[in-house]
Amino acid sequence: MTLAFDALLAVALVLLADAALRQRRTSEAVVQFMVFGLITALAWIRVDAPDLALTEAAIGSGVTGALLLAALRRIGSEIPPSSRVSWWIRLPVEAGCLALGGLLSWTLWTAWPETSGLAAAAHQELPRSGGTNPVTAVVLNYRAWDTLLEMAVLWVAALCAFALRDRSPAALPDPAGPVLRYYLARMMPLFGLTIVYLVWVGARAPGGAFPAGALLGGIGVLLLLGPQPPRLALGSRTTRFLLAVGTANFLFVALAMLGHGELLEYPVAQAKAWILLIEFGCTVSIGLSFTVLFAGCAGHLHGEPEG
Amino acid sequence: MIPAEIAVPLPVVLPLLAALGFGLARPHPGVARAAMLLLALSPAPLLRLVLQRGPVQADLGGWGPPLGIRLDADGVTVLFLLFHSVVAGVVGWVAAGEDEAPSATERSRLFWPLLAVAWAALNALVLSRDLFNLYVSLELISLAGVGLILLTGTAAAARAAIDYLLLALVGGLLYLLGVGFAYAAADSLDLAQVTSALVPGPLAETALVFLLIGLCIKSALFPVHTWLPPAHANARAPVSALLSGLVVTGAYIVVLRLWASGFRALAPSLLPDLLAGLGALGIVWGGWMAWRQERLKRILAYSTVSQTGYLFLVYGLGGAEAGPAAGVWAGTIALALGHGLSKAAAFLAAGMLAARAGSDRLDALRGSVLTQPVAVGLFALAAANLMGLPPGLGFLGKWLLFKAAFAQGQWALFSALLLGTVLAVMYLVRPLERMLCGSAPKPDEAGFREGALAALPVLGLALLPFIVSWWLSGPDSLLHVGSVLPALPEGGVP
Amino acid sequence: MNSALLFSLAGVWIAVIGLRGVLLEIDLLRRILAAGVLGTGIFLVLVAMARRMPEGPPDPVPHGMVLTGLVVSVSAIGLLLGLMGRLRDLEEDER
Amino acid sequence: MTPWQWVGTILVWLGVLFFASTAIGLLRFPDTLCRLHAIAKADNPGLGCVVVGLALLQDNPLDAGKLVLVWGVALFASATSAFGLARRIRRARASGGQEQTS
Repeated sequence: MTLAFDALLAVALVLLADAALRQRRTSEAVVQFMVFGLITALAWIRVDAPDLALTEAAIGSGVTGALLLAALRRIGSEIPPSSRVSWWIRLPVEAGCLALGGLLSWTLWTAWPETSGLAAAAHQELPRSGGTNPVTAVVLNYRAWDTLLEMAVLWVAALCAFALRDRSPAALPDPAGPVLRYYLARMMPLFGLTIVYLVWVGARAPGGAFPAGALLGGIGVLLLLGPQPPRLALGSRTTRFLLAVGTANFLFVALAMLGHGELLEYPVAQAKAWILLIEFGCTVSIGLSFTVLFAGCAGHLHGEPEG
Repeated sequence: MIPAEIAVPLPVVLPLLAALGFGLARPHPGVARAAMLLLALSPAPLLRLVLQRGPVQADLGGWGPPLGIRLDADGVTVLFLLFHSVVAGVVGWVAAGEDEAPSATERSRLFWPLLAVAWAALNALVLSRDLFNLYVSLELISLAGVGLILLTGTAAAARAAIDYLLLALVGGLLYLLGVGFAYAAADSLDLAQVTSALVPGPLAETALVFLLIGLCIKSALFPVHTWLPPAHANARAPVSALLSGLVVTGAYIVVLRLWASGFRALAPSLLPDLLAGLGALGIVWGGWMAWRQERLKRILAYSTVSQTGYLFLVYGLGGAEAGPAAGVWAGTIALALGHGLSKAAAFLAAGMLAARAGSDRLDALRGSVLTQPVAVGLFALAAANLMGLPPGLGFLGKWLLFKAAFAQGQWALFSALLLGTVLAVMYLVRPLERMLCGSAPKPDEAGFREGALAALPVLGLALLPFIVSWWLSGPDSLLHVGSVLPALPEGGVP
Repeated sequence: MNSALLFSLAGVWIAVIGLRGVLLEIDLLRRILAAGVLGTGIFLVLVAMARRMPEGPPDPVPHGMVLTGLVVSVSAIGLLLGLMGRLRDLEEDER
Repeated sequence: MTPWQWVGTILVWLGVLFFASTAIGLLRFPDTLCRLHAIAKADNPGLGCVVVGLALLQDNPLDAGKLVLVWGVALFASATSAFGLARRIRRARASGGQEQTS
């Protein structure tokens, strides 16, 4: 029964991906892509990856969708359906892709690895990692170096978005005026509580800095769309500081550990506290970076102040 | 002495700290210069450790493989860290001079953090021995590279940045698929553990093929090189110097490490010849296109495609410890280093020439030796090594490859090497001839003195390939410290 | 046949569809969408392979890899989309 | 199964029915305002039935409370976004412009 459901879901995913890329109108393609992302989150639940399902729904579908819609609005939705590539390029590419898919499927089918990876090792060291959620342990303890560099990637992306700014920023629509203002005012406490809760719960259950940061980014987008959009400018010291704080805080914690061991080697008793500190810093930067990327897509970043 | 757990990550941590600092406040040119010096010295403690103790490791987080990430510094790693220090340091030094100019724009605020991040990521790339961590480092390099290209602010630069970023994204994702297969087959991401655990079979082969496809896109191997020329030709000169000199080599180093650490035993028999064949095609195609360009920076950009091709010949030449293939690994590393140093110097010289002439079109540079003898001299020096004149690193590398191809009777590769050398002479002599001949406006004394001072570090960059080649070929050079690559044969250097 | 294999096969074909789109589409926005589809497919392969033993807890290491990969690819996609708009502005200025 | 669980299961299925009718409405209704009406049917009674049904199936009253909170938050958000969409459409119609769905 569950296998039948999974099979249905798997087939639906492939069809949705194909449909998203085949839509004639670009705006419909974008919406289809977002639907595809949401349904993918369902597949990740089915393979026991709730952390990823949460992040995919928030970032893969939510943030990416917002970025796509913003870009679409800026360039206008009247893009004509792409003209066809001539057949002598098209045919080999199609055949090559088909062969590639066949080959990969055959490899997986015949050589499906029967080992369990590092699951046992990761769970065995869990008591020394400062939490009970193995994914958080991987991301912020065992392989924290990856995440530090990843935060740098996000920081660089936000900086690059500022390099795109040139003209006076375009005005964003104020779609819901007073109602949106009311909504934001009433919901803000709940949003704040949810963000803190998501970071907090990450140590033992699905959550952590990335879904929380995506939520913060969503709030940023709503504020941008609202009646009094905040000024995002590289000239602002606050903006520069908040963009960098996630990476900087992470790096300082990493360096602080050198006192007693290797870089990033938290003492077992304090591991949870250090990880939380890192995550709160990251959440702020992730949220602001997503907001900046959205503003960059919408053409809404400010320049340096005069003088 | 600084302990290993500090010395090993220091070349990454220090540039990253500097980047964050630069991101918060735009550095004064003097501060930027001091910072460049400091960052260039960041591998020094590690160099001392490695020379005294041999290879050193740092297990980040204290976990160690397979659960944690290990940084590992052997002789080749330190050699590349020093290489990054020299090139990025000089690039930063020259750029600090440009920042003093009144034309420095708002975008120059972004140059410093991006330069330092790219530097940190390149150092992270050569230190890391973890397949997935390599992916993150590669993506960080790509994004910083895109940002640096964007600083030009023109439509051509934006178009080039889009092509570069899209291909880098796709290349990175394909590499990631390879990582997934390798992990599934070996239950580890640590390079040494993966190569010892993998058994030849469909999983290992698929993993290797996808890792290679991703890396080849990022290092601009022949059919997937199309992103490189516009990207490198449309950036500011210091940025082009950094991208062509270091970034392309960065992705290539990962290929070399994968191959040398044991992946070559898993490769399907066709693969080495395929890589070498594409390399040979790249040499010829890049050289031919370089010859046909009318702009100096485009010539240099296509030259990078050609010179990257050389680095892939090694896979078709075997690379055994002794016998006919001896020395090809060392030769390839010599070529990579020599190309990076000289190409950076050539781009910086081209930047000086173009700034004065108002354009980098060959016609505009006619007779520029009279107005800018220093810049033309620097360009000529860099060109000499790129052509492979002795006793530079380019010569050393090509000589070793020639010898191996000859000894193995690999005539196709041999003729590609030959053709590439001829083409290099052709495409480099062409701009030189324009610069040296023709009349020009009267020379300008003040400009000359100014230019000479700024050019001093670039002169070091251009001369280094000729100095280092003696030292690199010695038996006690860094190349041999705990490296998986076979050593240079005795008397291998003419 | 188990669910993990099923989803990893789906992931392969989603990735292939994305790759085909990147190679064959001309419109930039569609190529970016296709790159997004390619990424999702590859992430699905990785996560499905983390569940290759039906018993016991899943392997958290690929989960961590995908978490990082997701953020990296969203950063790149966000930058690409911003660049696309900027390029159009610049091209209008040129005209 | 206890009677409460029966009620819960039936409510979840009822919610699914609302969602199905929403899907049909989205596909069949002629213009955006009508489609908005269809979406509201999924958010309000549809999600409500599912949430109340699931809440009845929970053992822990705290979890049940969280589920109901989800419904409240979703209602608030859907009301706000529906207003934004509708206002945009009305303005577009007032200026005689083409209706935009994006």
